[in-house]
Amino acid sequence: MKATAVLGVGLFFIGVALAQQPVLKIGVNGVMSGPAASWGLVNKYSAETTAAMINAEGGWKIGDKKYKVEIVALDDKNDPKISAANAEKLVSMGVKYIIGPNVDTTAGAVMPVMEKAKAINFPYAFSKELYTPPHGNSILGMIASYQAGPVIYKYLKEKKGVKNIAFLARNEADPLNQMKEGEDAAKMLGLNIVTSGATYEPGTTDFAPVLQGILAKNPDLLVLSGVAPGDAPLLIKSAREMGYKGLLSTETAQDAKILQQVAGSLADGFISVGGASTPSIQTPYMLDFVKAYTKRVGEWNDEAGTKVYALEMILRTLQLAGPAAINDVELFKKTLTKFNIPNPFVKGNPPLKFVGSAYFSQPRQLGVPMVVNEFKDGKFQTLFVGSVE
Amino acid sequence: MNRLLGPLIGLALYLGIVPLLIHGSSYWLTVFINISLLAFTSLGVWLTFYIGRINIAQGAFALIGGYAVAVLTTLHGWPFWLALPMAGLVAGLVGGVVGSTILRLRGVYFAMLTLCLTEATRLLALNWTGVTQGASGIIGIPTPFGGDSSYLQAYFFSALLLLAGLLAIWRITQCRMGRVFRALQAHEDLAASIGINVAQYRVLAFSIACAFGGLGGAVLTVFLQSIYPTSFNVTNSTDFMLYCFLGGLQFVLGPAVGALVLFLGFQLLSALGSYQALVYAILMVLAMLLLPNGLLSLRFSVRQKSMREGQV
Amino acid sequence: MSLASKPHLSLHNLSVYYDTVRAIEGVGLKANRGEIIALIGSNGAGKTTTLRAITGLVKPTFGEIWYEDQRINGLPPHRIAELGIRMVPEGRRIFPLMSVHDNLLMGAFLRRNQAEIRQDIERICARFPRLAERMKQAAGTLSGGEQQMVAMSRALMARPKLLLLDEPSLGLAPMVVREIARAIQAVNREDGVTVVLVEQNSRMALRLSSQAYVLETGKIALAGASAELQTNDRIRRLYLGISDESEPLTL
Amino acid sequence: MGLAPTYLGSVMSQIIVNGLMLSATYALIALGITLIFAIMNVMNFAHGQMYVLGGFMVYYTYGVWHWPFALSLLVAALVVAAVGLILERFFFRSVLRRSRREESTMLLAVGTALLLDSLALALFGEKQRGVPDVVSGVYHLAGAYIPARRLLIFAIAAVLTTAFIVFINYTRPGRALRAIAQDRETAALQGVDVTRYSALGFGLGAALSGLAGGLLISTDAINSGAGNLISIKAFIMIMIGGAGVVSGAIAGALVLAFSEAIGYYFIPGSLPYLLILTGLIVFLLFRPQGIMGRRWG
Repeated sequence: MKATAVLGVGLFFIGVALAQQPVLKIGVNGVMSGPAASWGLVNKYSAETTAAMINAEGGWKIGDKKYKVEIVALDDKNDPKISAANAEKLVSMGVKYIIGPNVDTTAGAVMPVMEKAKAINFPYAFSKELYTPPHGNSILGMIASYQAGPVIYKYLKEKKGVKNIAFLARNEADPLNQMKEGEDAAKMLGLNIVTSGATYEPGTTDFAPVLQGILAKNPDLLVLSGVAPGDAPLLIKSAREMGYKGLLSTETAQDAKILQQVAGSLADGFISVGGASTPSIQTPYMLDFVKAYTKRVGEWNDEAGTKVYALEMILRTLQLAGPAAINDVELFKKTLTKFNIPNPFVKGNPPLKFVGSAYFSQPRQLGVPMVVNEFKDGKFQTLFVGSVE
Repeated sequence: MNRLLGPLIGLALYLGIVPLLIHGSSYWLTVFINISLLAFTSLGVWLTFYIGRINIAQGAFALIGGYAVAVLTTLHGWPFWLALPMAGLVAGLVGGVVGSTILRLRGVYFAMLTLCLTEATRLLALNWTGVTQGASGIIGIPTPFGGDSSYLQAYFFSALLLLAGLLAIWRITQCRMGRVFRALQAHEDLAASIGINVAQYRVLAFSIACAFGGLGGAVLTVFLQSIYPTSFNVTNSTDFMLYCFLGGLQFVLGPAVGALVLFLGFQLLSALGSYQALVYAILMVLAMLLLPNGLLSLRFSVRQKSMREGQV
Repeated sequence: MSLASKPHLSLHNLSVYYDTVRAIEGVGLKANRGEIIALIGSNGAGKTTTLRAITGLVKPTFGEIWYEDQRINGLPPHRIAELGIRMVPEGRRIFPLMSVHDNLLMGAFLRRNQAEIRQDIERICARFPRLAERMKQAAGTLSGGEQQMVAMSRALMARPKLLLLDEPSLGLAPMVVREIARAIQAVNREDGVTVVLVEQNSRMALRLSSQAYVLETGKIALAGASAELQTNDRIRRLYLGISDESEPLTL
Repeated sequence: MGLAPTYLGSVMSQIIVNGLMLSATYALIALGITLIFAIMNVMNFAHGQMYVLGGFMVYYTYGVWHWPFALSLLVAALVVAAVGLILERFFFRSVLRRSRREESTMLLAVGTALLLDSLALALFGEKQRGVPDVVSGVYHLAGAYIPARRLLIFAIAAVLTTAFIVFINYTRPGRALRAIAQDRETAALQGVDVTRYSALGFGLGAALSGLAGGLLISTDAINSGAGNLISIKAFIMIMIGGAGVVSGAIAGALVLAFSEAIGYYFIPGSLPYLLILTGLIVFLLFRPQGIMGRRWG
């Protein structure tokens, strides 16, 4: 009897303690099943890992209260209808900040919901209209390839003497946009585009036919626009086996493990954009995150290195904007220009900011550092870290 | 007339009680708007089943309708109320032209071909950049529903559209045309031998079905205010088919029940987190295993059973 | 009761309903070992249903089917086939895309002795020389008569003890019908196979058989020795035609 | 480099090589789905998921546990066949028996595909997987390049396809399967245990798809959601060749593989598939039964 009473009282106090700690709900809305499941799942895993780390420390301080961070993740199956319904559900739960969705199709459908509900989302879709006035409630969650492209091409033009450039895109909306923007950037740099408009179907198993026509034009650099992590090693392997000697690069994050498994040493020299993937630039906080992520999911995914930023920047911006911003995104928006902190994940590099004014005429992009990696001996090595303004 | 009472009460509830119950929650209204529109679109698939064809092309016609309304309102400045019927008309016409040839196929052959048609339409939308703007899609499509009650307006509009669709399909099944369609389902050759112009009726049914697809796709597109080549794809086409199957092919209400159960089911299962898709799939397979003739067959088999027992 | 006097096949009070539609009701018949019995009746009288019930393709609603000293109703078709019962179905039902040779091998599906199977194929070639020339041809490309020969031969390849023939003469030219009839008789006499012959061509059926049953709307209307039935007025009028002057069947 | 006269020749030989390499594994996929279709009259939407399962079996056994490649292929075939048998026994058989309309099996197949997709995601995770090359090296033949690993896959697939054709045409169980495909009831009358052989056919068809997946993961990568695309390709192939016919499956595989090889070389972008699909639709208007199929209905 006594024990029960003690337990009851104990539970009561724990309950009070829990009730006293306010909860900050952050949404994740993205594709978590089907062929593209990895995109949304990495968003979800990254956010959940960060939230768990923060909650273990007692919560996130905004104003004078420490908030328990709760992640509400919803699968949209890459279907715009479900994505919009998910967004409605999240805002109906009082969620004002949503990470995702992952492609133009779903991001386009979610945008009106965000505007009506006065909420903010962080899509991983590159369509410029989403971030350009009159729209302003979507913030691009990563470096767009059209931003990474010029930086990489410029580097390769200057350092490696690249003159002729060829593009190959995965035949989906985002990669095609990436290719288009990449071609524009190459033209601006005065590079000679030897093939234009080449794509491969998702699900292609043999890339020789696709590559053959491109390699016949003898490019110095072959850009794989929006290439999926599983396709990259195959494309690299096929190109090398067909005798291609030039450079290969992509503007999307890749997976070192599969590059090593499938292409092995043939993938050496492959250039891609990643997060803080290489130990040489990782801060202790990033190392902790990698450890926690690996424990939670079972395996590290390099893509998480770019997707770790969204939640971190939402929380830090809220800290700066004050508790009222939790429910008022206008305050959040006003704080965007003021936000400027040292990058918690990458050592000694430009500060973390909201960027994108040059592209969208307003800061509607997470200023994720552009870590340009080269694959070597089964691992990524950082070539240089660039940034976007 | 008694037969009609049940469905009519159900629809009255749907129109009256649902909005009251969900207190104007924009989330629940969105869910039911989607259900109404998906059910409406699936009615077309149901009609093709009615003439004995398995149709996995409805995603293609929803896409056609969606692009029609998007292009007309956004690029040519048409008002929605003019563009909407146009979208249905375009989809119906395309359906008629395509149908006049592919309807010669039957069974799984027709099914597989319509599946390819969905994929071909996506690729067409991607490549025909002059009209569709290709991969960049069309966004910022104007919506006719505005103000504070925009969700409620959209809800009533889609519910009434579904109601009209159900009535139209029900009327079709009751009149001479419906008898002809049933004859086509049972035995085309026999129908031809008694002097029915089989080809003409098949095309007619398919055009109506595709017009349903075009209208449904158009309203969905306007509701989402954006369209891309992947907005309606093979997954959607198979979903539309599943709604009909799961509800029950013998019943006009089948697609509506199927859409309700499957769309609402997925939403309700979101509480399961990572297991949502898995549990959803398990429940769906269980439903098929236990009720291979559709959810509505449950009601009828119970009734038949009690009738039989009553007689003994 | 000695084994010899016990019927080879007997049906007792057999009824088959499709949903609620009656196909046959209370059918009883027996065939002794080595006997040919005929089952005659007009279209839809239930002849085919009776054979399908014997072979296990439909489950009887009521009644029993006894084969030798075993009750076989309820067994699946392949188990009944294992007992040595073969049916030549109505419309031949050969495997159209298979060669004649493969069709015959399908008949011998349950047999394992390759040498004997080869021997039997040679015997069939001897019995139907026209098939010998077409062994490698797809069976679906043969003429109706040839297909009937394939169907019969396929059944014989199983070395059956009981052979059920469903309308073997349907749609065939008189010359071919005679050839088929000779084959039936040969099988019965030489191999000692019991035959149940279902026919609309009642004249042929009655001449071949020793006992005959007449089915009318699912029930046995008349039964007796075939020779007697041939002279029965009702049979002559209904199933043999009133004018009895048409070409006699020579065996 | 310039376009030397030999250039066109090497392009042609490369296209032929690519087409051949591709068609061998496509043939395995098409044979599997056509077998299941012929035996059960089921349009197996879950066929691609069998392929994915086979791929993951090889990933774990060969890629992670370093078993010999031949053994892991065998394991893949057996595991996928077992899954096929389970699906046939507990899913398709009962629905085929009870359903009022045979289309219901299609619904079930779609549901099964969805179920296997979700299961694969839960079991194997969301990441792309690949395995190291089984053999390395590149051969050159008449100006065409042939990686050794592709040649190996081609050889194995060709041997398996031949073995399957021999099995189906010249063995007793093969004849029984053909008999069931042509006339189920009459096959039963010949003493064929139709239920058991249907299960065998389903298991075998699944195993073929699993083998294709297991073979292709050794040159390509796979992820748990890759199944539906494979199923669509399988459908396209059996429509081209004619459903339910062995020769049709092979014809379909050849046509699709060469269309891809030619299309991707000469036409950039997503147009090749649009053309393949449009061509297919037009072709079927004139020959609805496919190249090898017979008329139905």
